[in-house]
Amino acid sequence: MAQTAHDTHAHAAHAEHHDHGPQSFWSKYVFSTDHKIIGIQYGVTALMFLLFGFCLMLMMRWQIAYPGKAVPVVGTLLEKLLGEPAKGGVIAPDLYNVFGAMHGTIMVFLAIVPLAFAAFGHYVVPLMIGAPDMCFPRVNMASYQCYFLGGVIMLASFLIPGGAAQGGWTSYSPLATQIPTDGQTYWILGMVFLITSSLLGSVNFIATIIQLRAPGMTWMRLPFFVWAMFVTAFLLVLAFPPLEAAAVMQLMDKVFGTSFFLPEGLFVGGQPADHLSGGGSPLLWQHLFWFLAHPEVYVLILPGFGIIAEVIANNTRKPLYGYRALVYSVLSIGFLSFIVWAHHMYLTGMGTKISTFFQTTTMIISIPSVIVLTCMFISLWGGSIRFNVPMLFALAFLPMFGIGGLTGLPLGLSYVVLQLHDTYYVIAHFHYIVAPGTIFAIFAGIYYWFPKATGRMMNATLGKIHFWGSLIFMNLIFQPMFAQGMAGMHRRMYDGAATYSLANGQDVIGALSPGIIKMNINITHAAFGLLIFQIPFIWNFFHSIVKGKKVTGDNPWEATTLEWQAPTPPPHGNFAEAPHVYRGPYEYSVPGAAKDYTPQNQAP
Amino acid sequence: MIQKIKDLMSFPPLTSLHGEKVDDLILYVHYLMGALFLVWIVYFVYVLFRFRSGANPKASYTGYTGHVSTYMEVGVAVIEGILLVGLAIPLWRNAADEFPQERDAKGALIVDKEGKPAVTVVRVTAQQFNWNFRYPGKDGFFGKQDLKFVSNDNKFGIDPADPNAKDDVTPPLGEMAVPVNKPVIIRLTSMDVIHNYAVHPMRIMQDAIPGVSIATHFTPLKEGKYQITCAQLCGNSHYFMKGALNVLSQDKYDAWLAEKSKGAATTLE
Amino acid sequence: MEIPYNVKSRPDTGLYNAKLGIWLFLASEVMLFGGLFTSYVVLRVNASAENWPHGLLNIPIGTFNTFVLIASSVTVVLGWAALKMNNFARYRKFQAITILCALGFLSIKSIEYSDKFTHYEIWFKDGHRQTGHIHQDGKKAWFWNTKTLAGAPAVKDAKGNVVKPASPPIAEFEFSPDATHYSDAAKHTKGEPAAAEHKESAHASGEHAAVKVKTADIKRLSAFVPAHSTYFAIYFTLTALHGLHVLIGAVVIAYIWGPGAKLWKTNPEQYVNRIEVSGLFWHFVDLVWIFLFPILYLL
Amino acid sequence: MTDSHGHDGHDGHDVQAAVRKYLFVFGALLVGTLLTVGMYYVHIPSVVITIIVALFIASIKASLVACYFMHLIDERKMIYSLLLATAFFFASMMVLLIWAMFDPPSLTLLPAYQGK
Ligand code: HEA
Ligand code: HEA
Ligand code: CUA
Ligand SMILES: [Cu+2]
Repeated sequence: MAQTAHDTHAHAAHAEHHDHGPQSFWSKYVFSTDHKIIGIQYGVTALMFLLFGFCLMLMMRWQIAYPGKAVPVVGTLLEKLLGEPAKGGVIAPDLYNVFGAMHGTIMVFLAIVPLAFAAFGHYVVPLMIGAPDMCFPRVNMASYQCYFLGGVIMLASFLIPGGAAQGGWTSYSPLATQIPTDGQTYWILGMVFLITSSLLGSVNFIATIIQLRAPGMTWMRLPFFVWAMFVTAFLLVLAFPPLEAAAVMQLMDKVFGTSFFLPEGLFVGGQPADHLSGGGSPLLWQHLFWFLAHPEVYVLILPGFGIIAEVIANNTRKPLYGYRALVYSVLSIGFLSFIVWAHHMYLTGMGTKISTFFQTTTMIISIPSVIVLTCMFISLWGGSIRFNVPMLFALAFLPMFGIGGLTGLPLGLSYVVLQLHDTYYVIAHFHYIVAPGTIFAIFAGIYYWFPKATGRMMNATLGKIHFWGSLIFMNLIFQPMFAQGMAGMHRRMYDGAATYSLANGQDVIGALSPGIIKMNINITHAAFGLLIFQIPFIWNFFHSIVKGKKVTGDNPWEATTLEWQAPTPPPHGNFAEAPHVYRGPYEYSVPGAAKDYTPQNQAP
Repeated sequence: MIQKIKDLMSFPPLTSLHGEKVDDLILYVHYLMGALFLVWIVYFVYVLFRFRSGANPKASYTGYTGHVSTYMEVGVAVIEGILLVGLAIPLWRNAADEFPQERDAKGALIVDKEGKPAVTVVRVTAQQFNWNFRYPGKDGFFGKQDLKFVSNDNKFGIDPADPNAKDDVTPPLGEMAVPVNKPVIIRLTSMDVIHNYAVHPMRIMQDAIPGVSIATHFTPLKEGKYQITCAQLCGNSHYFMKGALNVLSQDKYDAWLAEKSKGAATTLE
Repeated sequence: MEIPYNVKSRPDTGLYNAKLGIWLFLASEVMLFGGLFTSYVVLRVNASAENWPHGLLNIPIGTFNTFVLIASSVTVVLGWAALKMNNFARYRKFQAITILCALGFLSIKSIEYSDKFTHYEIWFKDGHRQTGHIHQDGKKAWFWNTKTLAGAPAVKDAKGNVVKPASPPIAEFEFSPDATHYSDAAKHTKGEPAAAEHKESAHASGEHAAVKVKTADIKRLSAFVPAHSTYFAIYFTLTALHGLHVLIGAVVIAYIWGPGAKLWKTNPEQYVNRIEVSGLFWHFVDLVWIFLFPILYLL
Repeated sequence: MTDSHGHDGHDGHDVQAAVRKYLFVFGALLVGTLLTVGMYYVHIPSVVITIIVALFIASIKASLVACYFMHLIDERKMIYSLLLATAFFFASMMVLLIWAMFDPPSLTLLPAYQGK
């Protein structure tokens, strides 16, 4: 109903912009209804959160490598800010759990999704389909504001007594409700805002893609990126609400003393909890959580696929291989992602029938992923490959996602999970997908669309330094984790699993060897290395906005899709005249054509 | 050879009967993954080299037109199907449904040649941040358990009226022992939050969830000391929640149990 | 450039933007309430008979409220039809009834709520349980629980001024029990969903005479608040969330009815669209209640 | 009445017919409600039947509201496919979740648990 109140005001808003009267800073950059500004707002905010999430992780990695030693450089600051839990600059176990839960939450909900989906989606999708804006510009603005508020709440929760949520990003009940601090309450409230935000955003995306395609832009002429966003938006619209329901119930458990997720006979803090009515089920939370969270992981990767497809098509100078197969694959990934969720729950006492169902769907869903990757790989054949910075990141994405995806296969088999559940193998599995995978896709996207948004290029040399440094250190961080996980080292270990190491008794069979424990230190060093190689990027990013080389035309990459046919940077309302589409999205190197690219809106 | 591969992949030592099959399945899947990865990466490097813009300034509009990729995709699907139907599902049935028999049809304990129970049954109740173990005692019966009896003096909710409870054995917190070469059934639950009982050399891992009791089983093959890892985040001392699993010869196990059962009845109430 | 299809339908999809938008939004609402309904089923199946109260809600009132909501749904659609016939005055009348119905629904709901907050269940130490009302100084006591009986120390602000005086422990209080207890009744009439209607009458008229209850005999005391039992937990969660939807819907409809009506003069087509879109939301709210009512009141 | 309620011209006659339909649906909804409540007071001996009948009536009422008040009956294909997808995901959530919660043989709910 929010739409009803807002959407149609757009008309008035436009009229106001038409006369190009001087706009105040506030209405232009803060309370803007222009999809491009909103995209940039999302992008910049989410990059900050990405950096913040990374910093949390660096402190955790320090603690894992050097348990009980004060965090260097920021130790005193931590103590000042957080007090007791960071006494003497040393991270206490509670604080470690705070950082862990918030690293996961921030990375997933405040950094990667807002970047890959919201930022690129808002900026690029309307341009790509030849629309003047999104369907509901006001709703769009509200979506960003909800995201921002959600972020503020999450950040604020660090500073309350006892700190932020400590139950992991999965927030399993009863643990999440039993920790006696308010962090979890803040987490839930923050999540409600974030859920609202993605709901508003994705309703808008879907409506825009269905309604505002330019004349001639048929479904099978949509750039693959738009398809990826379309499916992602559906995942968000339909999978998030059950988590919202679960969040409301957990909030009731936390605040009003109900027992949705708490069974009878529970002990709280070592005492029988007879103030609770009981009768709830801890497994219910897990089901509702994973019903969202599995589709959510595809939300993390599908926009990545989309970006990569654009960059690869552009830099091989040839059409994507198997466009239809790609489209049908993402559609089936989206569809199937709703019915595989319990593969995160194999060890919750699952019988043969259920586990058979979920193992089977999990194996089936890997097939469209294989198809997507295969199409991308084969697209390279016969191309004329330009190795510019976006392309380097896009190319690196392929094997990195490959490693992450392939290691999902063993995890999909319940019998294997007897050995690997909740170990660093799982951590490595999904980080290969989201870190050198999605983050690389995001970098590729930033380098690729930067000239459209700013009219300036980013520096290629710095970009290459950034690329090679990131690629090497990412692998140095995550590759050893497979070995650690296989050896039985578990995640969420405050002391880096020192408790379970051989050092505590030479005669213990299967204790973690010194070699495995030592990897902790190497990984941490690599993580700091990764940080150092982000500096060229951050500098490049800000410096190029003002000082970068100016682009000479609207289409510096000589691309075919519509966003490159708009003025640079596109004004409010996007296109000088409404585009008309005559052909598919990747008409590169068409035999007989004058140039090696034929824009979608070029009349035949 | 296989052992070499396992060492290379840092598998932990293997000391249980079914563990071999877990390892095999892990290895088979990794062979598939390795093969795929290798094929693709070789192709990838070759393509990047051959079709770099310097060497191939004019791209081909049609690109690749053969069918190898389709065969590969079908191949992957078939192999996954075989692994799933041939191994993963039957094995999981074995783990989740096919428990070793503890009693015969008449309800009498099945015993071995020496008259000792053929199957060891242990009840495990996890708590923040330790492990409680219970053994059924001489009669082989646990006392009835019901959450409605739970109170501060009766943390497991044992029915005080049940005579079977009297000889149950409760060793000290965090200490568990089982005889070697005999199937063990553990029944897991938790008092407060979700924990996870993991012993890697035995290749077992199972959530302990309050309100439900989940059973799992394994057969230890090697005497020695093992450690029980808590594999599910359960609070600020999760990392420290370690238990001891001692696999003993039958004689030593009997002695251990006898020693722990002294005064067993009093540890209850 | 103007955003197309804000007012007119796009020819190939046959929809205007807001209509597609609201349907997408409703799809997500289906999943939201779907998650809660699913939880309801799980919790219900999980629960033992004694822990799932029956018949504590007032069915006649609930039925009446159902009528109120259905009526409001009809007036929305009639109002819209009136506008289609260019009869603005008639639309105003119908929509006014809608808004009144919404307010009526919410008021009745809050009466029901307050009734629950002053209705108690006592778990005695000897195992038996009783429901009824607590009177204190001749007034109905609100929101008591086991902790209330222990009394509370005075609350002071930072400067040491007493904000709330200390309440002494309560050793004994006046309790007017209902005629039967829901779980006893369930045992008598094995398996029947009913057992309630004695209950209702008991509640309405035949309350037993007040008795004195000693705190020392009590294991647990709870009003019919969410913490009382999983049933009340889900009851309050579902109805409060639904109530919130009613409230938001009413505000939106009232806005379009009142200050938003200027649009009728400048862009009638768009105005009608708004009525349709807000109407779709309103019908959905009605639709949710159609399921909520039997599930919570009758089953 | 395709796309009806078309925003462009349509005669009052059409609308008049629609109004009659709405009133009819209104009546049906009232009857449905009364039936459900009535059934409750009649005390059908089987709980299962009560639940099935009550949910059946509720579904009928819901479809009446959706089809007529919300005009689903002459809505566009786009909306149908959206609702179909939603219905599918809702159903799979409900069915799979409940199945997963109550099938497992190795998982016993404790209160009913008998010691061996
Ligand atoms: C973007 C995120 C993302 C993606 C895409 C995936 C994809 C997959 N995931 Fe992953 N997963 C996570 C994020 C993701 N996952 C997260 C965050 C967790 C942990 C959550 C937590 O507990 O906190 C997790 C955990 C997780 C588990 C639970 C483990 C456990 O806790 O016990 C399982 C089990 O089935 C699983 C399986 C899979 C499978 C089968 C896929 C498949 O979709 C993968 C399909 C892809 C392929 C099969 C690759 C195909 C590629 C090629 C064939 C080409 C190869 C070429 C070269 C290498 C050059 N994942
Ligand atoms: C999308 C999700 C995402 C991403 C991107 C990451 C990124 C990283 N993660 Fe994390 N991680 C999770 C999601 C993610 N993680 C989740 C869900 C968990 C589980 C939590 C739980 O247990 O509950 C987890 C847990 C987790 C653990 C396990 C902790 C434990 O169990 O105790 C570890 C350990 O090393 C780790 C490490 C890292 C590292 C080194 C990175 C690095 O790859 C980070 C790389 C980051 C960058 C390279 C940042 C670059 C930023 C910029 C360049 C900013 C530029 C700014 C401007 C221009 C303004 N993560
Ligand atoms: Cu117990 Cu972790
Ligand atoms: Cu998953």
